[in-house]
Formats: sequence, structure tokens, C-alpha cells
Amino acid sequence: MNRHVTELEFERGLADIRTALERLEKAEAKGGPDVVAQANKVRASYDQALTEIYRDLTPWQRVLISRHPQRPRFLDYVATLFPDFIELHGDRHFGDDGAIVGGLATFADRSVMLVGEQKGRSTKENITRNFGMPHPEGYRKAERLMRTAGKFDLPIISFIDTSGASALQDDEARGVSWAIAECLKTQANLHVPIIAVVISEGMSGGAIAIAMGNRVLMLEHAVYSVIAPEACASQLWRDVSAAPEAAAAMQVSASQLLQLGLIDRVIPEPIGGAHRDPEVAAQYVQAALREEFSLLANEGLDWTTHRYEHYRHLGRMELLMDGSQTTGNGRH
Amino acid sequence: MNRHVTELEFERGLADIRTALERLEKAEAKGGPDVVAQANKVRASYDQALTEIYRDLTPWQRVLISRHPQRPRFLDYVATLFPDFIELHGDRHFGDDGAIVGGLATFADRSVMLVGEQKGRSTKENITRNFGMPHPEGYRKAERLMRTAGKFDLPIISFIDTSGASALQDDEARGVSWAIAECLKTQANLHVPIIAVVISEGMSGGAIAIAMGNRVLMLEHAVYSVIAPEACASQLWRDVSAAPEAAAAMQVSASQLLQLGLIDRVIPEPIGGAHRDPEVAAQYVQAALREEFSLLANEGLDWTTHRYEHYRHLGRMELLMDGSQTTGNGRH
Amino acid sequence: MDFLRRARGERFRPVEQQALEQLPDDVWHKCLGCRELLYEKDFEANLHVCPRCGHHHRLTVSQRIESLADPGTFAETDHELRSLDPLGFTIRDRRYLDRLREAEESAGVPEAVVSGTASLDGRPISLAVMVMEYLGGAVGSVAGEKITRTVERACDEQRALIIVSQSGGMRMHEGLFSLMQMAKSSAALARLERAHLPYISIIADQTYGGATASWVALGDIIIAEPGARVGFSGPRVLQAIKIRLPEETQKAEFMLQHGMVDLIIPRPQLRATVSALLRHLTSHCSARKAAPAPKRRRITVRSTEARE
Amino acid sequence: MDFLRRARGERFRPVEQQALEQLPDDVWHKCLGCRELLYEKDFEANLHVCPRCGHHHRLTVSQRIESLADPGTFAETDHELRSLDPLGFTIRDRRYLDRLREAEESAGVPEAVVSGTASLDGRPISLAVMVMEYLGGAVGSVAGEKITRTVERACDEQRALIIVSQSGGMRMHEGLFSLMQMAKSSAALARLERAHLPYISIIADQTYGGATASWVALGDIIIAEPGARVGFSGPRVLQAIKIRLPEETQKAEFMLQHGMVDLIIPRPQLRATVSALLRHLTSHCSARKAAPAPKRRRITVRSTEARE
Ligand SMILES: [Zn+2]
Ligand SMILES: [Zn+2]
Repeated sequence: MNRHVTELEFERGLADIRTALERLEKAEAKGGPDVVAQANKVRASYDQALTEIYRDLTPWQRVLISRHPQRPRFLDYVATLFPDFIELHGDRHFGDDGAIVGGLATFADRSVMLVGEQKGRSTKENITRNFGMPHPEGYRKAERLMRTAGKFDLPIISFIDTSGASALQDDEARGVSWAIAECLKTQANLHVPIIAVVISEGMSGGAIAIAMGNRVLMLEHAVYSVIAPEACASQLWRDVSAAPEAAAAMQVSASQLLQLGLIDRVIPEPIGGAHRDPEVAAQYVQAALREEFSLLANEGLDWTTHRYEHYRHLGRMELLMDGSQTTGNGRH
Repeated sequence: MNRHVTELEFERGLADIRTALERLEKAEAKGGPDVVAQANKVRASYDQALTEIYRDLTPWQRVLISRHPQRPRFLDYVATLFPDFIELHGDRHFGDDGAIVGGLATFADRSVMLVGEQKGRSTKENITRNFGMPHPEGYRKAERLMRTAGKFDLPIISFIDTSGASALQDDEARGVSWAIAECLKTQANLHVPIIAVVISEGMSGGAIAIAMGNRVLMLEHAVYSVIAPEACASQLWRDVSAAPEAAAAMQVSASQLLQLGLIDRVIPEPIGGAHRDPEVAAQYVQAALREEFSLLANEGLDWTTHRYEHYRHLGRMELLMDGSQTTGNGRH
Repeated sequence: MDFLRRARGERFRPVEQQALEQLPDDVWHKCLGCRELLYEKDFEANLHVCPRCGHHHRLTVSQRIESLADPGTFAETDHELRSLDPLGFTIRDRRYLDRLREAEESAGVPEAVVSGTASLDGRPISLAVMVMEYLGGAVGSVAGEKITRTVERACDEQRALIIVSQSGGMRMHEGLFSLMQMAKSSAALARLERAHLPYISIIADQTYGGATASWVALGDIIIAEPGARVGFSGPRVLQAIKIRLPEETQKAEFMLQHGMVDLIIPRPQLRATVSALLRHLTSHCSARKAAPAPKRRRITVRSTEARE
Repeated sequence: MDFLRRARGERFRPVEQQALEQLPDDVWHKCLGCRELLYEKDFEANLHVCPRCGHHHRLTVSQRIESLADPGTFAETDHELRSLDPLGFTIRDRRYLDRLREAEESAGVPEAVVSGTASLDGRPISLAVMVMEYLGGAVGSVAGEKITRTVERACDEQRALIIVSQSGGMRMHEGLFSLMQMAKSSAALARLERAHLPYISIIADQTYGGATASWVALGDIIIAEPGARVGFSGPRVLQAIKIRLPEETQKAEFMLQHGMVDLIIPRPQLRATVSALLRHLTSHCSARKAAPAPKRRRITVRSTEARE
């Protein structure tokens, strides 16, 4: 576990223990059994503190974790889980967006098409990746690669990590809404299975655009939301500082969304979050994907129909009967 | 017939007769039977001279006619033949190219999709239309509309009039070659019939891009060529002024191409060319299209296969047998 | 009828009720485009388009339906669907369910989508019209469900689909349920596409967010009304993320120029255009009905002799 | 072997002949990129890529085939096809047929395309390689026919398609017959697409015109070699129409940046990449072979309880 990550506001309590531990660990190598014992004790209390902090996170705290600068990105998972990944570039129309990466790889002895949203880490990379906010050509690249996957009968795994699609003038001019809509329609039409994994931030149309999976997975501390909590707060609370309330009200965390039937599986994270142990996080993702794969591979499903039914039933509503209200749902 | 058109170099002999006739015609209204008789005589000799000039045009002269500034454009034919035309704009990706126009109309009691290359006439319109040189988004608009036609079982009529696709840096950046290739593939895949009409200039890849008809028609003085004669001359003759020779050598005229089996029908033009009587030219085009339509409408063809076989057999070659050459062709 | 207040989306009541309350001082209306005073009867007759400057004022949902459907043919569907509050959403003790009740009262309709079947010049259509007056046309479970059912009804009953959109975006009060309506409706439209049935998407003023990025953009033909504001992020979202777009960006004319929209049609010509488009896009149906499609066979029209 | 002259496209002879004529002073070659003197054996071993600056020099067609096909598996097809002179084309009394004879002599092959079948790491492929040395890779009836047959052979024999392109454009001497090769080959590629067979399009240096605007652009995966010049109008056409494009425009790297090309792969890694891509794109075939596809049935994996 890497304890040298940027600590978030709500992890403030860790700093003292960590500092003490760092001092002890320096002494540990040449110190006697006393020092080792004490170091072990402090280590245990660090782990304890971390476990307690992460036992009961608020949705807003998860929003902050999902945006943690050291949180593993799509390409970090690719490096670990898909070592033979061949990146394929371009939308064949306009450009090669850095905020969406895609290509071919092998997983569980099967060829798969990967598509994922990619944030940067350095300033330079953030510019290349547009801070993980895809341009229209990114969605068009994703759509093209998904169609290629459909043509060659390859399952698709998509990784979602975006604060939203890019929404500047050029994006409007190149039809960001159109690109997202086409992406959705293409996924709806595909006869291959799609597994979507929300790995960190899944915000708004920019997230659902590539997340129309037959199975939708989320990392434990990832968030998935109709809109960024800040934007929700600013509109409904008329106060951007109400973002934590907005995050709570919109139920953006994985466990809540599983409860609501909006996602299919929560992938656990190591204690202290994926960014404290990216290796273990990748193993958990791998294990979950393997399970999903054995599920998918064994079924001779009509994935198009399966996907239709999957999304067809999302929504909660009631039917008004004879003037009196009867609780029901929207299925027919 | 409109005698007040710009006369081309090889029509120089007409000017004197026309001037004389103009003077007589002014007098004709209030003049006696003598004046009328003389005017009739001069009119006849004008028609005679024109007929003689147009009886035996060289390929290069036809190139000049095909580029005549007053020659009817795609939208002139639309105005006459398709009065209920509804233009549909845009490629849904980047822009709405003025050099390619498309939309729905009725012809011979059937709904059809029209797609055509459009040159301008005024300087302003020429800028909007990029002098009839389509950008990638023009071909992508054409392709989109053709796919729409395929989806809704509508025959396609395409009108070709271009000196070539636009080939500047931005066109390369947006993949002009890719756009043309996709256009070709889409036409190959369509199950609806396509009639292509080369109305004036059909130059190079920019022309064939929308001309992959089950039937290919050409106006009598239109030209259709693998490359503009000037570019051919400059490359093969190393002398741009050899363009007339290049035009002759490449056999760019309608009658030659019919003879070679490269087009299916020549549509006659009024004496002196379509630009001297656009109304009559439009009637001829209408008559030809009506005939094609009755041909197409009565057949329950597999148009995709028909188109495949149509283009599959284009090309002349021989098979070398046992070291000796036997004239043959490329079919198999 | 207080037209001005209604046009600003502050208040809306069904036409019948308005007629009862009409007062003499309401017969003139000030155009929102050119500030000209317009005589109400002319204004109504011109479908709320200013005859002077062409400004397109908002139509009520019933006026919109009347402007498209053949008289007396509109049969509303799914009127009985009502939103729930799946998240128990409250803003400073203000409950979403209360907000819904207020919205219904002020808009005069119980949802942001009114849907039904009708005919247009005799052709069967499945029609959905969005209602800006109901929570700013924000899309939640019910709006998404009604759009989806409208698409499915087109599939199942071989109708052409028409959706008139105007929407502020997704309804945040229903969280991810709202976002999923994009996927749900797009999946239905993919089915419609596979059935080769036509869909004409009509953009009225102020169409943003999830609606734009799903059903609005997926029309076979996309028509916008002149001057209609249309885009991805609505103005309030842009404000929240501190982005200012140039004035002209999110406009029908900008979208036409950039290839996203097929046509901009003034409202008085809208019905005729839609009718003509439907005639074209359904012409193969009548052709098929008229004569059963002959079996496909491979023949070569042209002589192979001529070819080589 | 006179490598430098050959690299400039002035002269080309089959490898065997070259070997015979190899003289001691030919063992060093000057790199066209960095002017470094390279030892020929290293240069050959590195597939004509400069180990110092990475400049990709032209490969002969046999080297190209050897670099992709499994040893001994290449079987040439349609070698017997020869151009005719359908237009009786002469340039100042110089006949096209004479030009063809010269081209064959200097290029060592009788057309601008060499085609055949082979395997690549055991997977069956249908392969076409263009030959710049033959009339600058200009496409006429025979080149188009050979490309088309290569595509059809892929369809008919369930092979993956690989085309290595380099071409100055369409062959003007055959007039519209040449232009029609774009339509012919695209139609064949449309058939391949409908058969769901993979096509990998490889762009070598100098690929222009009709080739680019048909088969080059229609690959499922498009790979370019580093620094390869690729574009619509070739330099001589641009010169004729008096257009000067910025240096960087018609380059593989520019095309990658603008989304047209999937990958730029240095030649030494090209074979392995193509092989891996083919493994992925044909994996469904082996999956299908391994187990007969079960009948599709509608089931819902997830519990409907969890959903509402
Ligand atoms: Zn006004
Ligand atoms: Zn070098």
C-alpha cells in the first residue's frame, strides 16, 4: 500500500499517524525489536484509522476520491490487465481525441475491443487528454471502434472516467450531442456483449455515451451521476457549495446505485481507495471482469435484445388509475 | 434559343451573323415583310453556322462547353424537373458544403433522392459553392443522404458537375480521400437503383464519388475524365498547353465513352449546347430520366448485384498465355 | 389569457380555461423579438410567429398538436403515467413530489411530454411533444418512458414518428434514473431504425442536454424552428461550469451551418414540410402495398458486349 | 545492386538479378534521411530502415512480400494479366504500349500490383502489393483488376485481406477505364465488408489519388509506415493545379493526428502488429469453429426485482 498519496480533506486525521510511522520506519531497518514492534503497532493504527474513514464514506467524499489525482486511470488498468493492447486511433472524420482511447486486446483468452475515457496526470498530459473531457471526435472514435467490434464479433469493455463531455463552441460546432447520440444508438444496435466499468467519475451524457453495457460495473468509490454535483447544487440549491448535499440527494455512489437497480455490480477497492494500491485495485477489476466474462461467454444470448430489455426497464413511475394513485412501475 | 451567351473561341464565326441579326431583329417589329424575310434568312444562316460548329466538336471544345459560365447547373435542372425539391442540409459531423446539394423530390410519380454537385455563377455564389469543388463534408452529406435513400427504398439520381474535389490542406485534414471512398462503398452497398447524370464536367475522383450509378448518363457535350486535361498535359506532355491533345487522347466526350462501354446513354443537347437553351436541355434530360425510370421501375432487380456486375467488368486487359499474348478481357 | 407571462414559462393553463378568462386588455401582445404590439387573433392565426420580425414565440402543447395533427385525430396515450420520487429528493426540506404537484398545476399537464397517435394528411403518426412549462421540459423517468413508448408505438403500429423537442436537460431530482432515459430512448430509436420507419425530429426553442444528445439528434430528418436555441449544455449548466459560449453558438442557424440540422422551417410552413417529407419517406410502403415486391433476381440490364 | 538509383525509382530489377550483379563498392549505402553510410547487410536485415534516423527506404516488392508472408507460402495470382491500350494513347508519337514495355523491363514486374495468396503466422491471407517502380504505381485496368480479384479471393476463400499501397494516382493513359477501378475495387470491398472479413490497409511512402480515395481508405484497420507521404492529389497534380500544401500535410503523422489512420508502425514491427490484429479480427472464426454457435434466445441475466 502506498501511504504517500495526497490526503483528502476528510483524511486529515491520518497525517499525524503517518508522520510518526514514517519516522519509525526510517529507524526500523537498523533498530531493535522494540522499534519494529512499535512500528507494527503504529502501522496497525494507521490501517485502523484508514479502515474507519473508508467504512462509511459520504457520496461527496466518494466524489472527491473519484477525482483524486493519483487515482488509477483507464490506461493504468490497461497496462496491468491488457498487456497486449494495440491502440487504434482516429474517428476517420476529423481527429484523434486524446480523451478517449480504444483498441484491441486479449482478455481471458478472448479478443476484446477496449474503449475508455482517459484523464491525464501531468499538465501536459491533461492538455492532450483535455482533462478527460471527450470532444465529439472522441465519441466518434469510440463509435467506430464499437462498430468494428460488432463486425468482427468481439465483446466490448468500456471504462468510464469523465467529468463530462467537452462543451465549448468547437464541440457544439462538431456536434457533441450528435456524436453522443450516435454512440448510444450504435451500442443499442450491436449484437456483441458490452461490459461497462465506471472506474472513477461517470458524469452525465459524456459518461453514458460509452456506458450502455449489457452489464454495468462500478468501482466501490466511483460515482455515476446525471450531472456533476456542483452543477446540480448551483441549479437546484442556487449555491455551488451545496455540492455535498446534491451528491447525497442524487445518490451517486456505487452501493446506492446497485441498491436502486441502476448498476449490476460493485467492484471492491483496497482499503483507502484504488489510488493507495492500484495493483490490488487492478486485480479486483480483473477478477470482476473474469466473472462477467465467464457469465457472458457461456450464454448464447441475443445481446441486442438483452441490452434493450436492460435499459427498457430503467425508470420509476406510477400509473394513475381512476383518479386514485396506485404505486406501480413503468414496465409494459 | 438564347443567342446572347458568351461565345467560345471556336464559335468566333458566329459573332458577325449574330450582330447582323440583332440589328435586323430590332427593325423587324416595325419593318415590312422584306425585313422579316431578311431576318428569317439571317436567322437560318445563324442556325446553320451553329449547327456546323456543333456537328463535329473536338473533345477539348466540349471541355470548354462543359465549363461555359452560362451552362445550366444542377439546381437549374432541379428548378425545372423537380419543382417540389426539399433540400436537406449537412453531413451531421462538421458542416454543410455548398458544392454538393441534396434532398428529396418527386419524379415520374415516385419519391427520389437527389444529390448533385453545384457550381456557382456569381463570385459570391462561387465562394459559397467553392467553384463546385466539394469538401469532404460535401461527400459525407451525399453519403448520408444516399444511406437515407437506401433506408427508405428511394431511387437516387445524382448529377455530376465538378472540376474535382477540393484538395487544400483542410480537405486533407478532414480526409477528402476517406470521404470519397466511403461514398463509393456506400453506393456499392445500396440496394436501391442509382442513376448518375454527368451534366457538365466530371473530373476525377471528385466526380466518380457520387457517380456510381446502375445507369450512367451523360449530356452530349459533357466530359468525364480520369483527370483534368490540363493536369494530364502538364504531367504527360510536360506542357499545360497540350491540354487539347490530352483531352483527345483520354477520350473524354460522351460519344466516345458510350462507344467504349463506359457510360450507358448520351442525352442530346439543343443545337449550340445546353447553355443556349436550358429549357430544351432540361426537357431532354427529363425525357431520358423518364425512360430510365420506366426501365428501372419495371424490374425487380437486385440493384446491389447489378451495380457490382456493372463496375466489375470495367477495364480492358489481356491474358498472357504460354508466353504468347492472346487478346482477352478481364472478366472471370 | 396572460400571454406574456405564459411565454416566459411562468404560467400555463389549458386553452379552454384561458378562453374563459380572456379579458379585453389581453387582445394585444407585445412581440418578444421586436416589441411590436400584435393583435391576438392574427398572432394566434400565425401560430405565435410575429408577422413583423418572424420571432417564434412558444406554442402551448395543444396548439402544437393542433398545428401538426389532422383535426380530431389526436388520441393521447400514457396520460396516466406519473413520476415517483425514487431518491426521496429534497432541496432544503422542499420535496420533489411537491415540486411535481406545483409543476402540474402551473403547466396544466402532468408531465414534460405529451404523447399520442394521430394522422398527418392521412398518414399515421406517433407523436410526442415536450412541454417547456413543466419543470422546464426536464427529462425524468416518465418523460423518457413516454418518449420511448411513442417510439415503440411507431414500431409496433407502423407509424411515422414525430417528436417536437424542447427541454432544459435531464431532471436531476431523479438522479441516474433520468440519465438512463437517454439510453432507453436511443435503444428504442435503434429498433425504429432497424424497422426502416421514418422519424422526423423537430427542434423548438430551447432544446438542451440529454434530449439533444439522444432522440433530438437521431432523427432521419432534423428540422429546427428559426432562431431556436439548441445545444448540449444548457445555459444554467454552462453558468455552473463557468463557460460562456458566443451568442450565436447554440442556435438553429449555427447547427444548420455546421451540418447538424437538415432544415430550418418557419412554423407556418412546418406542417406542409413534415407532410411532404413523410410522403417521400413512406412512399416505398405505398409502392409495396400497390404491388407485391417481385422476387429479386440477378440480371444485367446492359449488354455485356457494349462493356468491353 | 545499385540501391540508390533504385530507391529513387529510376531502376529496379528482381532480387536475384541484383544479387548476381552485386559489386564490392555496393556494400555501403547512404541513408536518404540522414546521409549516414550504412552497411548493406544491416540495412537489408533492418528491412531498409535506417537504424540511425529511422528513415524508411522503399522495399522491393519481393522484399515486401517476404516481410509479411510466412516463408514459402506466397503463391502469385493473376500474373498473366497485361494492360491493353484501349484508347490508342500516344504522347507526341510515343505509344502507351511502348511505355508499358519499358516499365516492365525497368520494374522487373509486369504491373503496378503483385497479388497472391499466402499465410501470415498460419492465417490465410489474400495479399496485394503495389509497385512504385512500375509507372509510379499508377492504377489502370490491370492494377484495378488485380486489386479487385485479391479482394474477391479473400471473400471466396475466407481469407483476411492485406493490401500494401503506394501509388502516384490513376493511370491517365487508360482514361476513364482507370477512374472506374475506384468504383470496381470499392464494390469488391463492400462485398468483403458484408462478409465480415478483415482488411488491413498498409500505406507505404507515396500513396496518392484514386488508390487513397478507394481501397487505401477502406481498411478496417489502416496502418501507415513512419513518414509515409499519403494524400489525395499527388505532388505532380498539385503542381499542375498550382496548389502548394504545407510540407507536413500529406504525411502519415498528419493523417494519424487527423483521425484517418489507426496506427503508424515502423517496418520492423509491422509484421507482428498485422499478425496480432489478424488474430483479433479473426478470433470469432476460431471461436465459431471451436463450438457451434448456440441458438440465440432471449433471456434476462439480471433479476427484474433488482431493477425497479
Ligand atoms: Zn416581432
Ligand atoms: Zn538515416
